[in-house]
Amino acid sequence: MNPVNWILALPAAGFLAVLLWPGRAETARALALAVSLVVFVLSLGLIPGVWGAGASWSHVTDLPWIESPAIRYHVAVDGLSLWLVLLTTLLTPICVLISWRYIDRRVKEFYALLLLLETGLVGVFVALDLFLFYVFWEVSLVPMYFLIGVWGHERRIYAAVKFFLFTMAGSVLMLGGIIYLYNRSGTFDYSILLEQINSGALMLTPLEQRLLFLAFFISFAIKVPLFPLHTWLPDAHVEAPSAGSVMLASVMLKMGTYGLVRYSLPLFPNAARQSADWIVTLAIIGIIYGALVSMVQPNMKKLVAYSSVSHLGFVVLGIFTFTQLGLDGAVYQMLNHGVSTGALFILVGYLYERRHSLETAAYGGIATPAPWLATVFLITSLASVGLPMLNNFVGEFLVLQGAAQVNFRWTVLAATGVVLSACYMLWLYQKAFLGATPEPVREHVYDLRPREWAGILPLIVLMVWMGTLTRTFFPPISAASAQILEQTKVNAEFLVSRPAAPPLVAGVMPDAR
Amino acid sequence: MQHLWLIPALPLAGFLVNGIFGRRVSKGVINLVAIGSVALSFVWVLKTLAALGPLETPHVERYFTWIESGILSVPVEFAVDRLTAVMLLVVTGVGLLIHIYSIGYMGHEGGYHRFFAFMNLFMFFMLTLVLANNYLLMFVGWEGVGLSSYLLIGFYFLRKSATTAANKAFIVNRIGDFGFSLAMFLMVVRLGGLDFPRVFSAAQAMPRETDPGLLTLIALLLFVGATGKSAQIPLYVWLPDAMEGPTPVSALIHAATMVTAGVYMIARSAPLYQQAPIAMDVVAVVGLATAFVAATIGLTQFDIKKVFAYSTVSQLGYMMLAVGVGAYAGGIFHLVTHAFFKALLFLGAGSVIHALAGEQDLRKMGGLRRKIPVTFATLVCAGVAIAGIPPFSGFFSKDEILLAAHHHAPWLYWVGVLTAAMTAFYVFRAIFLAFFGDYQGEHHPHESPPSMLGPLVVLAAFSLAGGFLPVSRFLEPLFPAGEAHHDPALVVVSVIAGLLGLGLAWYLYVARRGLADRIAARLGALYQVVYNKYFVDELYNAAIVQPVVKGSEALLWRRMDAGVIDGAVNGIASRARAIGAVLRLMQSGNIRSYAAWVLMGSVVALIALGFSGGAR
Amino acid sequence: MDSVPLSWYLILSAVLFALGVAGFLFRRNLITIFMSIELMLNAVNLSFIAFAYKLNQVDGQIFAFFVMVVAAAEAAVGLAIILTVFKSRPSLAVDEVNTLKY
Amino acid sequence: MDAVLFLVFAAIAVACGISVVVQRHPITSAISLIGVMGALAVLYLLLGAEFLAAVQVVVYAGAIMVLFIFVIMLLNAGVEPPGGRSWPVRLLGLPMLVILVGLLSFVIRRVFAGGEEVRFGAFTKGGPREIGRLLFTDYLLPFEVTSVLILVAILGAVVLARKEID
Repeated sequence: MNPVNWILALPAAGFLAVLLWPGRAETARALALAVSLVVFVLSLGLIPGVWGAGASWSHVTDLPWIESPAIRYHVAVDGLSLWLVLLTTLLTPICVLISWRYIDRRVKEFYALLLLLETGLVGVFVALDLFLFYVFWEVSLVPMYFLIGVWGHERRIYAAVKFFLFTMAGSVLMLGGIIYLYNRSGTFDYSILLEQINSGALMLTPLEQRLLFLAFFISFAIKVPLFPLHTWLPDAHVEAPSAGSVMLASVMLKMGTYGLVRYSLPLFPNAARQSADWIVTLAIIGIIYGALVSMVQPNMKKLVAYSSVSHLGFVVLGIFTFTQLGLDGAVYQMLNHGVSTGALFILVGYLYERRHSLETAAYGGIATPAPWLATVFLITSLASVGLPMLNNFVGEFLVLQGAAQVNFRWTVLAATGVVLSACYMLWLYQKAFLGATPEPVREHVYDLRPREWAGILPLIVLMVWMGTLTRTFFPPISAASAQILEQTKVNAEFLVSRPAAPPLVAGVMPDAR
Repeated sequence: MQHLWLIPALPLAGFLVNGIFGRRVSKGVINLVAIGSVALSFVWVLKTLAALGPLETPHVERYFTWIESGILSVPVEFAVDRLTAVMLLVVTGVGLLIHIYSIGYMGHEGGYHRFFAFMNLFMFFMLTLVLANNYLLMFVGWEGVGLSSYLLIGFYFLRKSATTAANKAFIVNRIGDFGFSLAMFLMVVRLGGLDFPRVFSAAQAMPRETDPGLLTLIALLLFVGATGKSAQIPLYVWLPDAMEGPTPVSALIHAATMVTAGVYMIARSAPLYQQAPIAMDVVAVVGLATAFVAATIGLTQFDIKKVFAYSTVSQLGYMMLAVGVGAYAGGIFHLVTHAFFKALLFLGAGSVIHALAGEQDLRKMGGLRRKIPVTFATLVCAGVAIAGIPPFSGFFSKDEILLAAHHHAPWLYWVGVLTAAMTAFYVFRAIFLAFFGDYQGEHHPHESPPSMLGPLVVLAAFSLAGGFLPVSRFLEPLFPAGEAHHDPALVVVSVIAGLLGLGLAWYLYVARRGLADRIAARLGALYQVVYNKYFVDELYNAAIVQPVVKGSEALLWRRMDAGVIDGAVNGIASRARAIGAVLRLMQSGNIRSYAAWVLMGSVVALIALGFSGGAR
Repeated sequence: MDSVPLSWYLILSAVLFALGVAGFLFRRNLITIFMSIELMLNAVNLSFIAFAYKLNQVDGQIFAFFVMVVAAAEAAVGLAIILTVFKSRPSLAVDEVNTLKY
Repeated sequence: MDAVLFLVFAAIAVACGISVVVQRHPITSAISLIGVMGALAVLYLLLGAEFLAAVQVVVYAGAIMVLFIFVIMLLNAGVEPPGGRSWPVRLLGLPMLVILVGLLSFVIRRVFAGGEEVRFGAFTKGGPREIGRLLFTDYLLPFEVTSVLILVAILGAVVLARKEID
């Protein structure tokens, strides 16, 4: 049977099992770990299929779900979603591990929700029916709301509500867009929609396209989050428990960028191209702004959160260059950000477990009592600032290269973010890890324990792997993004009769588009 | 297949072994791994070069594709040509000597394994930089040496000054790398790739740019990278601070190898620069300005390592001047001799510091020549080499540069000669202050162990005789031919300048002690400005760092993020609340109120149904 | 007077339903409110059975049957909830039950 | 005869229904509700729903209402305390209720103006046999699902009502 279905069903079943299984917290942890590990192993099985399938879908299941309106359970994987699914299934067991001691109350519920979150997130990436996509989108929202609201820190209710309201505000618009599309086309199915657009069966007027694009875009942009819709993110991160932050930063934010690539570009190609200029502007502002604000954060989690704003700005920039390089880089950067920022949040969580503070000022000289912790943090920071041979470099390089193909000024501006990222990460590292060790730190901070190693080591390995042997990952991504680019072009040709989109930038390279 | 990959891979393996297991094994094992890996790497370089013969064409080895996407394909590809061969020998050779030296120097320090692991990591990245056959792979080494430099400057991480200096080095280098990466982006888009042969042939296919154009832009952006790495104006500020690291680090990274990477890169990109004469002029002028300014600062410093650090900046400026005026071979030649004598200067200084248990202030030394004679002798060798006294190594390389500069524009030559005089002066000033006169310190000085003296002696030999190495002739075929020009008069002038500097140092610091202080007092404000390094650090801090940090904090975070954006969101929310006052009242949490609303809703629905004819 | 118009049954159903609604609205005692709900369910059942008669099909009755089953389940859970609410608050007044978490 | 029966029991049902709503004490309300259910059982019978009439008496009036009374006794629920009503109820409650009844009656009168007559004995399919057959053929799945529902309800009730262990 199609492994995708198992990957969706098992965590959901695990959710029920963990919730209902009698017994103590230990059982819940073990069960959650077992389920998530099995899911991860299963998800590895997706790789050969996707590699073999090239740009087409693999592991397809297409069943009718609701007859009227025609909603189908249509799931499949391609190069775009493959690695995101794997990232999700990899991070879930890691989140189980890092919460082992961190979560000490309502343990069962915590792990159950974590598994439910996994289902929701994987579902978002594999759904090919717009309605199903929306369902999973919302399903993933609920567990995260509870993870923040129940297991968070002092201002958790505020943060959870802010998170929920921001995201909901966006997704309502998207739902409206989805329903409007259904009314126009009679289907929720993504591939049928594409066919209709290609064949001309579905002709959206420019105004319609623009409004629909906007509806989808705002929803995705909030999730990304794109400047200036990002203010929910620092609050949510600061208040969320460690595992919540990891899932939020590593996977949930990718829902937004994934949505942009999967839906906004191919479904509304003209509107997307027309809007590229101001979206890129926002992305670049986000890159610089996020980095600058990161620089002055006294709170470690806030710092990492703002750095996420900066990093995801690169992803959005890459997407809206409409170049193979940019799109490849953007997709790769999604994964990179998931790995390195996830690792950063894990490490900050480790620190919090020791010292019960997120303020940088509460730390100092950690390298003396905990050299390995310091080493791992340094590697992660370096990955995050885009050092070559570590993962982020590849993504950022490709994105900037893609931008350079379109408009060199974009590259110049965005590349300053790379410089600034070194500032804030190294300053943080200096303040927290180097220097003399104050007494409280010496007392509380111990080096990594085996369980903690198990949580962080896979990510460290991935950072190096993704930075050096990129060919392990790239072929499916390139195939998928080439397909999507092609899609936007096909539409552009088809819609020639409409007033053509003005050239985005003067001096575009001939081979750029 | 020569398995070039082994050259960097061996130190990498050393790094991994020492980094992971170093804490648990004895110093002997650490030494074996660290020095053994570098020695093997050196041997492998020798073996490879022997096997490859005269290297008339580059030897290229391709391993795997690193990045491939769209129009871009970057392989991991190593190449050896004559330039690389020279660099390989310098890096592994000097590197090996400094590793051996470190056994003695670092013997009493904590974090022994960490030190050697980082040193090996540096070797790995430096060799990658040198071997790379495309700009991106070079960039890997480029950033990687920056990382190792960061790690090693911050080696004494308990000291805030050390970690701050490390951060400064990394961030300033990042600014340079910013330029480098922009250059790469332009290359991919306009020149079709990053492989050296491809870029160069594309560049040569374009017309020579007498007005600023694409190639000039690329060349200048690359030069921004070089100013960061090779400590040129305006990004030289990190190098003097980098002396916070252990002295062998200063010798290896901040004198002999890493900082010369910028010179190597420009020499490597010679075909590109050759097409962009304006960029070359910029390189030459910036290089000369750096040489001059750093030399003036070097005149006044009292920290022995700071003196040599500014000397390094100054000498790097010389090399830049060389490549800027087209004397690439000369620049590389100076790079090689500089690697010998500057490494020797630093190692000698390290030996002095070691002898005095950590004292670095020249004013607290003096009269050491009898107490640590070997160190003294070797430092004098280094001094005569850097001062350009014939027939020692510095004379040959510096002369080549100055002659080329004169051929380009005479004023470059005259400033260069003045700088050479200053160089001789401040180096010997340091030597005289440390070794002559009476001892001013409290510690009992002792000569360093043989593991330290051995490398000193070897380097001293090379400093003295290195000028006879045929580096320039070996490299000549690689570079666009410059006309041979030899003017004995100019040579004599520069030698006299060097001797004058030396003599002045003797006069002021040995013959008439105390005169120097009076002169300094007479010069007053000017002396203070120079002594404080022209207040450049303070200027950068006030003009760039503080505004950015303060602005980010006050304006962006507090005002923009918390004020405007959240304010706007809250504003929308409160307006919605005002509009929806009635709706809000509905949400009272009172079940019966809800029921009443439901009731009203159903009535309305019924009526609507009636009107719409649903109920007929 | 052998037969009754069907509409009478339906109107009776509507009246009973309205009474249930009134009880729900105007009473403050949780249990009484609950009983009002039962009253409404009964009223609806009457409608179902009346329609079953009209359409001459048993399906309506089946539906009423299911409503009863659900009502039974609802009564069990609902009363249990009332018990727990009472445990945490000394009163059954519905107006005071306005936060889920107490 | 049918009409008489209907009117009598309808009157009982309405009277008891009013009593449910207006009685101050919950126990009286509960007993009134039993009255409503009994009267409805008779009306079901008139409509030919023999089986349901029996179920109504046994399950509803018997089991469920006993549960109610049990809980009332258990909680010792007394006369409800006087308290303010919420403003929507005060404002909307009565008028809307009147409109609702009026509307419903109006609609019913309109739709069933033709007047289908209900005659006792005209509907013969309401016996246990027919209902049973349908339940176990066409409605098997919902039927089974309800059993699960009841099981869950039992579990829920037990979980909610048990004493806190921890």
